Amino acid sequence: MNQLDTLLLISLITALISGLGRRHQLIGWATAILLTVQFLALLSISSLGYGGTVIESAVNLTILGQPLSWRFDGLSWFFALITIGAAMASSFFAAGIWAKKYKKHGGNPGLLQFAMSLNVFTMLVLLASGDLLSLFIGWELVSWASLLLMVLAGGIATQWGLRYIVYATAGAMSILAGIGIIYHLTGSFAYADLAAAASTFSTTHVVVLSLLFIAGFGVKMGLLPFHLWQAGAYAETPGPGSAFLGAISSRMGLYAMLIVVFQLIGLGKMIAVEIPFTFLSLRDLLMWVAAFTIIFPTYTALRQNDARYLLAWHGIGQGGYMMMGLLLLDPVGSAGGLLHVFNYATNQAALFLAITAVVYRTHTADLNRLGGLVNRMPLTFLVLLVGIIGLAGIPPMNGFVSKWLIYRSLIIEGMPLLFVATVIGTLGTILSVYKLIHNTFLGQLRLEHEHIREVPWSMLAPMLVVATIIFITGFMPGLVLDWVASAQAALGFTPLAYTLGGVETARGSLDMIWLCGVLFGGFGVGALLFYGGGNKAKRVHQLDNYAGGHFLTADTRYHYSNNFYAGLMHHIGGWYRGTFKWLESSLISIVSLLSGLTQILFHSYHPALFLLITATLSLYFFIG
Amino acid sequence: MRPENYQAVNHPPSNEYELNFGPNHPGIEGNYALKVKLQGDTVVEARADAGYLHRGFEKLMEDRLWIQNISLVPRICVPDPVPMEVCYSLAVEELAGLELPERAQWLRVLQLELSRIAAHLFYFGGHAATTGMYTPMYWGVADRDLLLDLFEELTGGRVYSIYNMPGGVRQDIPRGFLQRLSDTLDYIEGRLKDYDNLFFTNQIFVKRAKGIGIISQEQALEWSVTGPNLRACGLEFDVRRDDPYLIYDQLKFDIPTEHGGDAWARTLVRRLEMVESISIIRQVIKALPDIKGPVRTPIPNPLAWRVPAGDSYARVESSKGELAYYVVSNGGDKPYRVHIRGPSAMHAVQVLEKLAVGCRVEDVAQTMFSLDACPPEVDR
Amino acid sequence: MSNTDLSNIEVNQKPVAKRSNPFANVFNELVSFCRSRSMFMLHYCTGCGAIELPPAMTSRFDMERLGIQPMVTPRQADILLITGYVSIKTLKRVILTYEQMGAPKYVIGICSCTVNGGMYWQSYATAKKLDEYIPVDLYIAGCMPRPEAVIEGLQQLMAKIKTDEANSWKKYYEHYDYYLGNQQHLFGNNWQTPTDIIGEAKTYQLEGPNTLGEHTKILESVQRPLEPLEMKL
Amino acid sequence: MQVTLLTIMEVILMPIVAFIIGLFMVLMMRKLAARLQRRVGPPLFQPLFDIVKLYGKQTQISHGMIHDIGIIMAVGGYVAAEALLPVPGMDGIAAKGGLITLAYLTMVPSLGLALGVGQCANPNGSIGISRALTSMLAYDIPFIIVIFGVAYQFSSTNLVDIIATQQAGGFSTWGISEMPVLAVAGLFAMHASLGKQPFEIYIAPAEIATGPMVEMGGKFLGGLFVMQSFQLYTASVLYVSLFLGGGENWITFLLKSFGVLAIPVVIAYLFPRYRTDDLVRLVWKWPVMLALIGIAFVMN
Repeated sequence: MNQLDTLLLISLITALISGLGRRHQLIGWATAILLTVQFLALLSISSLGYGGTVIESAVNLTILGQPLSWRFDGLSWFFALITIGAAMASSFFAAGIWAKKYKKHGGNPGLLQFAMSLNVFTMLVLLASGDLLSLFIGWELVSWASLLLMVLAGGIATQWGLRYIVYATAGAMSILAGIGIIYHLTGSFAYADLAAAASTFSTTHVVVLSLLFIAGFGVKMGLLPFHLWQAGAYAETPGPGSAFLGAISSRMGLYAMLIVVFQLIGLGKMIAVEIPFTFLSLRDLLMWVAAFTIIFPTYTALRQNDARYLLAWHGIGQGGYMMMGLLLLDPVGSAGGLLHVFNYATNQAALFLAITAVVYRTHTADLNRLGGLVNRMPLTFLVLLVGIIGLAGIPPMNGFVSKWLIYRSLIIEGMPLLFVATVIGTLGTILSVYKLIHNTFLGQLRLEHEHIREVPWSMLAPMLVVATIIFITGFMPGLVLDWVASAQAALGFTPLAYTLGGVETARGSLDMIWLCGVLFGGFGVGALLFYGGGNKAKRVHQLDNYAGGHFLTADTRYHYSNNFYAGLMHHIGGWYRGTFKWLESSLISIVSLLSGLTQILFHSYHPALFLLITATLSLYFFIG
Repeated sequence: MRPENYQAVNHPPSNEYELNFGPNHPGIEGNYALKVKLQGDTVVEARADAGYLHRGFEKLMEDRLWIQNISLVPRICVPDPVPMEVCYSLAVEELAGLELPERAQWLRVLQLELSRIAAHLFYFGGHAATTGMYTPMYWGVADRDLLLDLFEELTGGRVYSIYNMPGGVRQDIPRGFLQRLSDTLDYIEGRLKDYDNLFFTNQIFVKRAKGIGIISQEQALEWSVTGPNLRACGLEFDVRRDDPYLIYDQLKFDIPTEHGGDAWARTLVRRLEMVESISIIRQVIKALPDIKGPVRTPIPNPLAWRVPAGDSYARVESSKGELAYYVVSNGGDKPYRVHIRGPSAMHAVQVLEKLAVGCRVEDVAQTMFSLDACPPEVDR
Repeated sequence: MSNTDLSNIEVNQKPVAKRSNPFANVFNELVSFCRSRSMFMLHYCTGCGAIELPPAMTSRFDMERLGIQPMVTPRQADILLITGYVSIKTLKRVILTYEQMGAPKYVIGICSCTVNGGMYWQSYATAKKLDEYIPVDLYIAGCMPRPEAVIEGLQQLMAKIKTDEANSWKKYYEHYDYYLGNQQHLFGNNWQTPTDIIGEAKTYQLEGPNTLGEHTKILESVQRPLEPLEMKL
Repeated sequence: MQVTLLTIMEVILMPIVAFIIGLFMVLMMRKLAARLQRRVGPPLFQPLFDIVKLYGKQTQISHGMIHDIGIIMAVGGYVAAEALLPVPGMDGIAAKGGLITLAYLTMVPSLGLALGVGQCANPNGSIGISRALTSMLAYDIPFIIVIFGVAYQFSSTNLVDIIATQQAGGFSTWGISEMPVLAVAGLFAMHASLGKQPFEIYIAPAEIATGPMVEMGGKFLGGLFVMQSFQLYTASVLYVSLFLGGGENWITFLLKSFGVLAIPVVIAYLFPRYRTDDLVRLVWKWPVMLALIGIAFVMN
């Protein structure tokens, strides 16, 4: 019973307690506190985040001659930190007054807490997996646990959840097929055996395995073209749940992909694989997939008129940055990719929580029915502002640092088109987050929102904490780069040489401490000019406004969000039509192809795999 | 009295919002307003809002002597005041049976065409400014000022000349005026090439103006479009030729037409009309020294001048379109009723409202300016 | 209806506290100088005199060499040029626009119509004396005044601003009751602009003994004050 | 410690220098416009008069906290950006930020302005901002390709290195002679970023009554005037640093920066503005194409 076992045990206990006591009033706080205990347990093995050695779990199971093992390394610790952190923020947010209202509207807050703690547990199991079999078990657990969270709201959420599970099952089949092939080739599920055998794989094997795993894990990640389930599924989850899902859930796909594809099969080989009739290697292809994962969902987000959907689409897009950074394979780029996992999780948690707070007060997330809330909910506005600056990757928030690392690496590697693609994504993000903040918090305040107040402190506190983290890790990215470096080491990358303020290299450094200092100095100068020079400004009513000399009247709407970027849409609007429908239909055929392939594998090669299937199914049964 | 409601009301969820063009807006010509409802950046509904310049001209004219009204009428259309005087004078002359001396007729033509050039120079400066191009405006207005100098020399007034009166014009031309006029015309003709390069053939302007605010010929006739706007739809109609007044039937001039019916065609028609007007004035300059005689038929004591009962209708081609006066007299010393048929009322209200729908925000101002409506004349 | 003539009511000249700090005076003088050398005029053609503004602005007379340039919205502008007759409908907008401008603001009445109604003295639709409704700093008479006259007038205004004499905007705050009374007489008692003049007068300590009176009482009785949306926690 | 103190002094001094030069750039712009339009133009200190006058307004009208903060961000963002732009004799913190950071830092003022305008609840302002962001999306793409090309060519994102490399070999190693195609694309992008005709869509007085500035008066507008002079300075000095070898000394530095700025300004007053979608099409077509060709030359 070592510290890792303690952590997993506490996590299990959290899930059990919140599951059993889900009708109790105080279960929300209990879950939140238990999650804090988990967080402390995680901190007790924080040596992993600073270059410590791998911690093996004392639990070792053997199923039919196949050993199952669990362990934690720097990478797992890094992801676990984000997972538990996101869960804590969401859980504290959901525990207080929010729960009462949720209950009044027919929801079951205890169930939400249970689903969340269950998700945390399953994710920890996945993160701790020590071989392919335990990875797969963890994977399936995570898939079904997140389904539970997604369908909580019922109604349209159930439809999205079902759509998700169709995708997830297809992905699982693809993973299963991959594992089957590996077992066929190596005769073992252990990572070490696979890593050793990987160098002997033929090119065909590498290609087939990589594609199978990337497709399988990519489904969870929302990698193009497997992203169509994600936005709706995340957006329709009850508020704090979507914050949690948005922050971390799809990163499990990235984690698994890192373990299997990057670490074990090795990306080095993928560079060598040329795709026939093109100039691209397999890695280039994946990078372009990442680039399109950045661009398409980001510009889909631009079109959304529902704040939650807008954010959820961004979640998909930002996944592309992580993938892109990691595929760059150099210390700078991979650090950027990993750092972005952390940064993005903080941003997305802050944004979803802020939007949930807005929905809590206004009962709508429809941007056409919001506006002018800044005077009523200033702190929520602040959180959202910090979040969007981070998400858009503008200094001084943390999102800028990770994106900077990715840009820098793309320049070093000399990839102009991908560089442009990432920048196009960033610009699209700026456009759509401005639309988000403009249409919720700025502009005309509507009558029905005249008398609303700021959300209570039980909701504000977690939001403000997350916002502070966004700022501090932007100010001193070195704090997180510590952990990123050990995660890089665990993955086998050369760790990034970093400083507290960022990166220092001979030809292009970043020092966020100086930068923030100068930026805030600049703001100080601006404030001095503004408040020091000239008379004090007098606030005026929002109808005291220029309208071509007309008297504005309250009967008319002057605030708009539909087709906000009309000028741009004249140009790119046509591209939205039908693209994704075509994609989805082609996906269905891929799925059926995969399932056929899996069946053949089962029958012809390895009856032993049936055992695995049985094990998984029994797990489904147990949880479901 | 107060239509404005400052207390918040519940808005139904809607994709539309409102934007006010004017009255205090650089995208509107003068003191006039257009209220548009937008979806994204496309206009779905436009309402013209006139009346900011209403002074009650037709009523005021009933209260003044026949001769006093001469000083009132030019104020109806500020950028192009001369046709107002001429047209009113023509109507009164017909009513009173006054014979117009030939020299006065030539002088009136001279003045009308000068005014047309000045109005067009002013117009396309404004049109250029709506598309963000200020240099033609600066140049155009400065060149127009040279014409105003000539007006001043001829009449004593820069803008409102009050030079015409029933029976003729107030005085003959000063010495050396024709030479200076001819020099100025040469200068302006030389400048037209610069304007072509800078503005009329500027590729970005052509791109922006083409296809904006298209009026078909049928629509134009149905909506009472007249003047250059009608000729831009391809219909060759000009009061100067089709219902000649003064000595226009003795002059040679073309009637430029275009077929697009869009903002670009309307601009081009005016550009070509400037050349025609210059050539008309040249003909006048040539003919004028040979035409002798008085410039005015004397009228009886103007303060007690009673015009015989009856009614008359006179129309002229102003730079904006067909302008007409319907004057009724009951034999008194003041008009019994005056009705003014101004071209802008049609262009700025019904045509603009219809053309603006479906337009982009970017093109609303351009549509308005390309119609060259004159708000003071709309409101009167 | 208090139709008293305001032309001989002087602006309540508080003894200008010549501050003991010489730098403060230098600073005040600098600001006055800059005000006089940089005047943004509102791009609002209210009447026929507007036709002589483009010549004054453009290449021939070029107002920009005096630091005068046109601006689009009342918020940005310093001078409001009332270029001719104001119909009742326009007058409402003029008042709205005037109130939305940031002080110090200057009104120039161009053309005879702003002085006494001019040609339209008997028209049913126009307001005759502009300074009954808003304070006017300078009139440029004529129908219409030539660009040279406009520029000459603007230069006179510049001289007045430089010596801190162009203070009519203070009159509006200090005698708000009078102006409001005239406005109410014309537009009816439920007349209200969105701008909170009384509040502004209080904020900037421009309140005079005549700011409040019977007419502002009427205003307060018919309107709900348009309070700015304060940030609430 | 000595170094830090020196850097701090430079960081304080650089924005002041930038502001003064920027004021003269505004003056030059207005003078050039006046000459083209055949008139005299404003006097020497007109930009300063305008700013002092606006700050000296008695009543200031604000639509709320964010309206104020927007202006602070707009000015502050540029003040910070100037510390990253090396001038002769002063490097500031250019080495600690670099080219990419500078490119993103210049978005802070736009975002700040956007926030401030948003709070005004004026549809003209909202349309203006949506157009401004759209045009930012348009011109930043060629701009970012240019930045990539320069950073790749000099294998550094550090502006100090880039300038030093260019100055080392004289004119033949200047960016403009090594990457002429990119330099043209860069000029195009710089012109668009200034928001002058034909890229003036977000100001557009005749359409949306000066867009973002619609509710700005007094010191709010004054702040924007300050921002404008910084903006002109930043755009031209960045171009000079990337392609014209920066400034060897103050004289050449000033000559180059004013000269570069004169090009777009002169072009601007001869053209009307595009419509939003035409602008996007134009910028995504020609400058991007040029920039990509330039990149192809650089990468070989």
